[in-house]
Amino acid sequence: MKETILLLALVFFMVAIALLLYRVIVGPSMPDRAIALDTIGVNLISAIAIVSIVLSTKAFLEAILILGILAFIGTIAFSKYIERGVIVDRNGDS
Amino acid sequence: MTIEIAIILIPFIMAALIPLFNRRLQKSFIGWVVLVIPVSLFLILTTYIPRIAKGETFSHTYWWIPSFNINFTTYLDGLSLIFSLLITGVGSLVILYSIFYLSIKESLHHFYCYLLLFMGAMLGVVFSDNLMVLYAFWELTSVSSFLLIAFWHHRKASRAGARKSMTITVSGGVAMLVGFLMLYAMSGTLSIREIIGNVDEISEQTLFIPALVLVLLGAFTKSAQFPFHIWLPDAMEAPTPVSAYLHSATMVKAGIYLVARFTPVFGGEVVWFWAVTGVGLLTLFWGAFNAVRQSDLKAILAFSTVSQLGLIMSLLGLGSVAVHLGYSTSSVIYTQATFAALFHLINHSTFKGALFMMVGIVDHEIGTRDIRRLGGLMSILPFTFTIALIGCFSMAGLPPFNGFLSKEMFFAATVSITNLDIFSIASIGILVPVIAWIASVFTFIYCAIIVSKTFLGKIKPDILEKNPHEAPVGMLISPFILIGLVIAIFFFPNTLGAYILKPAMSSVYPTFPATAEMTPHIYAWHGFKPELFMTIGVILVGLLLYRYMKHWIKIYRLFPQKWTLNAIYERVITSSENISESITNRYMNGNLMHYFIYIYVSFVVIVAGTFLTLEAFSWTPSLDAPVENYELLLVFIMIFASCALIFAKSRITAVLLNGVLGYAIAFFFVIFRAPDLALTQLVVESVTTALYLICFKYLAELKPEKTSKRVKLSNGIISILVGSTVTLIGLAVINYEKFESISVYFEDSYKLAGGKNIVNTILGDFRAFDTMLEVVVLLIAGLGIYTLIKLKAAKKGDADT
Amino acid sequence: MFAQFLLNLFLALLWLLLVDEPVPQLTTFFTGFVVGIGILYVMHRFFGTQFYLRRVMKILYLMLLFIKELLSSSYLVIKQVLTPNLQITPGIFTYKTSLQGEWEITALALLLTLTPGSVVMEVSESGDVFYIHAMDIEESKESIIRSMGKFEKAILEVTR
Amino acid sequence: MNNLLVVPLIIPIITAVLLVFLREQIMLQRIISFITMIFISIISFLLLNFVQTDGIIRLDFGGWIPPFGILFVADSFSLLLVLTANVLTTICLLYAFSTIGERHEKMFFYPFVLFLIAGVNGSFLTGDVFNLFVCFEVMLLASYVLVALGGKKRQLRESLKYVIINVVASWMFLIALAFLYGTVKTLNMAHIAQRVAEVGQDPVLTTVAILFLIVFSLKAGLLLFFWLPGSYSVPPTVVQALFAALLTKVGIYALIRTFTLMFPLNQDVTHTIIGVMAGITLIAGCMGALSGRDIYTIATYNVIIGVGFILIGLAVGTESALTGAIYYLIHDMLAKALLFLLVGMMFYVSGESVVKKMSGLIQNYPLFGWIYFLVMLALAGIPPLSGFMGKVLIGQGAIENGSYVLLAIGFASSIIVLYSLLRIFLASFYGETTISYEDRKPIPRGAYVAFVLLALSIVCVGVGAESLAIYVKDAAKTLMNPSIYIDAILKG
Amino acid sequence: MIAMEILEWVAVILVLIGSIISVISAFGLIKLPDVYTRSHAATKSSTLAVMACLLGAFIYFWSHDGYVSIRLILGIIFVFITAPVAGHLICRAAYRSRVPLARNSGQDELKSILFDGDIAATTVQTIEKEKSEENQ
Amino acid sequence: MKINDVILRTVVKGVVFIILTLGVYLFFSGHNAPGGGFIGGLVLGSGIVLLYITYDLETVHRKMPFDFKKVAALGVLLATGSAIGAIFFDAPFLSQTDIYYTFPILGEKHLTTVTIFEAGVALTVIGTLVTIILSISEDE
Amino acid sequence: MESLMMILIGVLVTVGTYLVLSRNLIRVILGTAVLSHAVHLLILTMGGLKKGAVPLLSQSEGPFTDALPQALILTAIVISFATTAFLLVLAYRTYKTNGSDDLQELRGMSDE
Ligand code: NA
Ligand code: NA
Repeated sequence: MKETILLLALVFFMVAIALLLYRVIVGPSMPDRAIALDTIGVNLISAIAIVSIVLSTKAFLEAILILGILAFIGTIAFSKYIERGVIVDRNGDS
Repeated sequence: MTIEIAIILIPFIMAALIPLFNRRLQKSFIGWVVLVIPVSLFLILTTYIPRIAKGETFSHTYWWIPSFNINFTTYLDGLSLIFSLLITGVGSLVILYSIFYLSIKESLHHFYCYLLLFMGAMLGVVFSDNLMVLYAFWELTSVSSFLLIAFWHHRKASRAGARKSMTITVSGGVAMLVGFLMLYAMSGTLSIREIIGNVDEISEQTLFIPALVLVLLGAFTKSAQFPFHIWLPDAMEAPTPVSAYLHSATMVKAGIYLVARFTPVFGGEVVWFWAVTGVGLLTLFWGAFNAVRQSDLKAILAFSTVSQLGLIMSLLGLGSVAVHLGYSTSSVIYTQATFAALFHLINHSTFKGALFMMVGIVDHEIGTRDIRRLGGLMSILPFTFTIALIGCFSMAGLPPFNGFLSKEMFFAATVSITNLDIFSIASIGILVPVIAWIASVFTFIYCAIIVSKTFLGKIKPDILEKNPHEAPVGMLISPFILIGLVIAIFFFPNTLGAYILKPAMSSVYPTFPATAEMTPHIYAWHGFKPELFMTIGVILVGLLLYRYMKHWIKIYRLFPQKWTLNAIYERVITSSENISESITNRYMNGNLMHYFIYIYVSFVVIVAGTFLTLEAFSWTPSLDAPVENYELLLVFIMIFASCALIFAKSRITAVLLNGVLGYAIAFFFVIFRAPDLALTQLVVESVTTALYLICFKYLAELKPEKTSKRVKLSNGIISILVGSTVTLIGLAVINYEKFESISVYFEDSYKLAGGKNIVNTILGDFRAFDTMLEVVVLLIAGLGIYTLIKLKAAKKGDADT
Repeated sequence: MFAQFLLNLFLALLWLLLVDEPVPQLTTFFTGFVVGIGILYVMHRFFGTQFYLRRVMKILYLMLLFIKELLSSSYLVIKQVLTPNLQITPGIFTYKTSLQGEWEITALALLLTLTPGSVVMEVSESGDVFYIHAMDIEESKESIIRSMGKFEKAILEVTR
Repeated sequence: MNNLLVVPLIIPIITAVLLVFLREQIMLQRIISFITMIFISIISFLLLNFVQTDGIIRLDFGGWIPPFGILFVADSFSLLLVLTANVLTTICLLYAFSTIGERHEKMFFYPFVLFLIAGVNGSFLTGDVFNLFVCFEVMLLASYVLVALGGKKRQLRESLKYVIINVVASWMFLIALAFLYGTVKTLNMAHIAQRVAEVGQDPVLTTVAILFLIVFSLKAGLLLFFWLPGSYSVPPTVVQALFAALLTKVGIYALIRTFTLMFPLNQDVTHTIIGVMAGITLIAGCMGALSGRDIYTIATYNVIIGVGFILIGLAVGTESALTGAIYYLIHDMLAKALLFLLVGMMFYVSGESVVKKMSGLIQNYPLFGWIYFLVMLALAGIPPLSGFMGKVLIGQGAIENGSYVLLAIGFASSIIVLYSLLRIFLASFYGETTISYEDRKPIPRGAYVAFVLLALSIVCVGVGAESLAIYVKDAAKTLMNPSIYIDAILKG
Repeated sequence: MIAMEILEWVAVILVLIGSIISVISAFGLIKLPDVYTRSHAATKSSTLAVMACLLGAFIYFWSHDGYVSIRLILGIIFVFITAPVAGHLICRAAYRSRVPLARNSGQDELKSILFDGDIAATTVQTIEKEKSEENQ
Repeated sequence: MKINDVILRTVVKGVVFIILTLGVYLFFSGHNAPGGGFIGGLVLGSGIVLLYITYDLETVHRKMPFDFKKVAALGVLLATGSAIGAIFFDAPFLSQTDIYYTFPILGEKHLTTVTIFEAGVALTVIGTLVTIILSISEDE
Repeated sequence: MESLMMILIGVLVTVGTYLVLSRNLIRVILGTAVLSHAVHLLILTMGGLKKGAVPLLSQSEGPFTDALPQALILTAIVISFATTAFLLVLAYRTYKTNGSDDLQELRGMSDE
């Protein structure tokens, strides 16, 4: 029963990801896509957590943290790209 | 070190020394130094004559590549002796002649170096018993000939002639090499003598005829037989001494040598008979026929050489009948053709050598070789005229010169062959004497042309202006020695026969008893035989035709310029270059898409082709692990995302979709219990995406693909085929469970390597070497990117090569 | 403030040494820490500053505030998403804060962003003016500004 | 002693890394890299001789016994190639010293060359397929950098194609590896061979083998050579020479290993396909060489012809054919390196690459011209130069095996080789020169030293074929009898 | 025992709630009119969803294995801190790259400050960029 | 109006510590749990890259004045050096050894040469990652 | 599951190949990225899926899922990253010097 619910939750997350994928593809603006990708990352975090429960393993908990970090870095990078076209500035003046 | 090997090596050593001492040697002196070599070699070789006449042979082996049976085995017998005497004898005369012929301003060290190189190579050819060594020297003669033809390489014609001769003779050489290899495959030996010893076993094998044909190709190209003769006239761009030496007396006779040498092997074959005889006769005719229309003296001599080589070749063909018939008193008669061939070989070298030197003198003194601009030189160049007269008479087959003797024997041989009832000679054999006779008529005509157009008639005024005079004595010595031989041989032919020709005959017919009368007595007069009438006919018809040449010369115009062999050769070369170029440029067009199409199509055709042909496909889905719903959903998400990637119109969308794929794969790594992978994939995917974004600053936005629908469709089909190939093979492979994986071993990682993370233990210990190298890969990439960005093309004067 | 924490750590370490186990245990250290807390609470007035755990309590409170905001704003978003015919008027308005220093401003901005219906879009160069996007500017602007005061106070409690 | 086996890989890597720290000291970089190459050449020679006395040597990295760990395996075949590769790289370095220029030298040129040679040596020596992939990548990454080194317009363009195609090729390699692992569940070459022999190379395994054929063909330039002409004509000369000498040879090595050791059991299918591919490669290469109007095109298509010719040896597959293939490999490495060095020098002195626009070079550079002439003859297989022995043995094998079509194409190709190179010689070296001896652009001494050394090696390999024979024969024997290799790895 | 069972159920329910919130917020990203309003959905509800899930996982491992996962706690904190930053940055980027507000938007106090001075200089450029990047 | 990155920079200052700590943790935990030199290096590298993104080349370079090319090279030296070390003990190339050693305060620890090897890996990854990002960002 | 993965891999390969066959440089590079995704999955699938526990001895007694493919993929991922990074830089350098990212225009016939 618990496992069924967990699997159901996974299905929900997949549905959410699918919806977000739609947003990634359709846009219309770049920030829309960036938000959607960020949210996909965040949803994957949840999905990994659930899989960890289902598989009853602690092996993926680092992945959760790392994915959090990466989604964050990614979003920063994207927003900088959208805003300035550059990700790493040459100097502080820009 | 025996003398034979020394004979081969000395010219090479000298050739190597010349460039070294070039600066120390006075230019006027160099020729004389070089002259010492052939003269002394010739003298040494003459000491062999008596012993070889007694039937002795000399053989020595020096190891070269014994692992593959390739060794220097020198073999000196009657046949080699004839040729080696010619090589050194004519060589001496030619070098002597060159000393006076070539100006001191020429790069003489090159000239003599090449000449010595050639001499050594040629001696190597005739002394080698080992097929591979023979081949080596054979090609070296082509190379040195190339260098000599291109001696005046600033002239375009020299370069063209050199290229043609090299291409044709080397091609023939390659064919010959294949023939040799086939002989080796059949006989298991590379020694010519051993092959001759095992002929019976070899001749039954399927490769025998191919080997025969291939060896003949080598001989025909080298000896300028029809239709390969076209290189020889162009080779006349070489300095005249070279023409005299290589392209009439020696190198072109290497093919003759080869045919003679291999007569004991292949001689019994009908293919051999007809090929050698037929091609010889055709060449004989074609050369003589074409010589008549030439206006350059050297060209006339070139075609004449072609023709004479054909004559010798056809004689060898006729003589091979004796091998087929085997020894009997009645068959011995047919060996006389071979005898005549060897005899004419020597005769030809004498008179043709003299004639070339004569042309050299004319060219040297008058400044032209064009018979249309020459005439009446008899009074200015009386000695030269003598040379020309005697040489031409001999060539035309008139007494009292050696050419008469061999020409008569030739006619005799052609006539006697018609009596045979093998090889379908009975039906077409009559053609042999007919063609021989017609060719001789033309020979007579061009001989007449040489003499009369150059020396008789009135002197052209523009020649007189130059105030020409007779050549220096030095230049006359060599041709006069040769002319002397022309006459001497006529009077003492049997000395030559007994000491030189007879031992050579037993080389060609090793199975025939030496006592047999294979060395017929040569008579200048032997009664009213058909050959005499043929000769008389030649002279009468020849004179007549020469007299009325204006009337029939038009027949040459029947051969359109477009279809001459030369034109065809040029056209084949040019068109193969052009076709190659257009084909190559069509597919090697620099378009990466096309390259990928070729690659993928090959991939599909070869891999899927094999896979399906071998019926390797199998699929048992029941063995699969179960699929959860969310996994199915994820698969759909990935398929959707990847398809969307194709249609993405903006690069950011595309990169994001790629990121989605990467993240989804990381999630699959989670599902499939691969934590390290998941971690790495996540980080790498993000970093890669960041890299894309960073690089996008310098790249353009995606534009819609401008490819046509058709291209898109075909690309799509190719892609689907590639994808399905991978899938189908994969389905077959996942059920392939014949072996246990070696990774079971790694499950003891804690005990073995002290790590509990198996994957990491593999990376850090079991397969640490991979990891070490992959770190190197990373470093290279990092440094490489740095280099790529920092090292930009210099603006101008970039000296890097 | 920080000195108090260090002292606490020192006390815990002292405790560890005093107990003198063959192998030092983490639990012993914790015990020492708790003992230290007690001693410090008694003594904190001698330092002339607040008891440092009080600050910790404030931080906890701030975090709870964060979570509460998160829950309520999520509720609002979900409600709006699930409302069939959504009638909202988004917009951008400014807010000038009295907070200073990067940590304070950041904390406020984050809190604001978690507040129902608002996202901080820009901070002025001087750092004291926020440009806030509101999901439904007519309805929530006032409530947002009202809760801002509350947040500022909570943050100040922690930082000063 | 077994640890010596890793020297040809690890020493160049370590040196390369050290040179990164010595970026500004160019003289020091030259000396160190040169000494390194000499050193590993000597080591490879010693190893080659050890193999003759002790048989196949192996080095199990980390002491993990095969098939579980990665190992280096040295038999005569691999060591001959390692030795040749190292020697010619040493000589090419001499050329580089005087030609490559300070700009490149400061941009880690020597480290990249050392990385390249490390990858090449690793590829020759490894006994593990996945490690082969990794070694390939080391080599490829270094080659990616080297091919683009300089950043000229055309160079970058061609490098890009080269890199992309190789990325896809590496992808195919991984696909093949995946299927290989999916079937035989092991990565050790000897173990693979053993397992394949156990089940008799069934259709699935043959398919996998064919996949490897495609993969290595892409690397070797067998049929799938499209990447080659463009990319081989753009980098600095010395890099071209190294590419021509090394890169395709590694692919050829891999092909020979794969189809003599791992998948030798279904030759009807595999060797027929290889034969067809080799034939087409030769024809295409010949057409390319004939079509070429500039020296680079002609030279690069000659590389393709060489590839086709060597692989005839594999397709034929008899012992003499393989012996010939090995001889020819050694020859081709040396001669192609020299050819590209010469061609690059022609461009340097004349500023032209179109054959017809050059003339009379031999008058100003006689030695240069004659060395070109020599290498031309060697490439055409004229005895007694290096190309002869291989050509003869491959021909012999083809006759033994009845592969007459391949024989004909192969031998005809040597005529085209001669013809195409002769065209350069006649048009560019011969003829009138417009530049006086005084005005000529001097050829650096280092370049001459490299030319002469390579020319000497060509002559020595040809004339001294016998002294190589024991090694080559041993190599071919091992290739013909995979059990020697397998036993050396898995038993003991 | 029962306590553990209950805790596990709590965990599972938390996960389920998280997943439902996630779907709803994803739906919000589809439905809401402009990027700014969508960012509300992303930064708030999604964060809540993930926090619920992680908390669920934390509770599960705690009750099931007696394992207190610092990593999960760190993960929760991390998401919690970074989500609003991400929302802020993206909105700012969107606005500065001139992604328009929804049509029915009310006041816009930022516009005048941000774009008044350099409108002539930057607008054309940015609009072109927009066109090329977002013509989907 | 100039962009005010105060929020981002403040948060990143805190977050980078978490990332770097995690990176070090992953590096050390590799032998028994997911992690290792690669991932550790990647995470550490990502942390540094995050700094570059948040600040700018000059600022970060002032505060971390390393030549990352040399860091990468050093990493390779370390990895190959640890591999070559075995040769001097007459063991096959790349042989790893490990010991259990009791430290005064830290207690018994598992020390292996693999750690040196992995440190090399990690340094290379960091060095390369940053070199790549820097080189591209510095391009004109 | 394996069959499903094979189908997914097939689709990814198809998409990757199609992209590699594009004229646009970025699409081609993305194509190689998709291809490498596919092959990583393929290697994993070839080791068998869900056949055992996470290959950590500290977490389970076994049987473990096949660890070797995981190690191989890790190596492959890193190499593919290195290559992709280089390729990207090469691509933009080419674009900047040649002024085109269209491979058909980069054929290189006109300027020689
Ligand atoms: Na790759
Ligand atoms: Na990737």
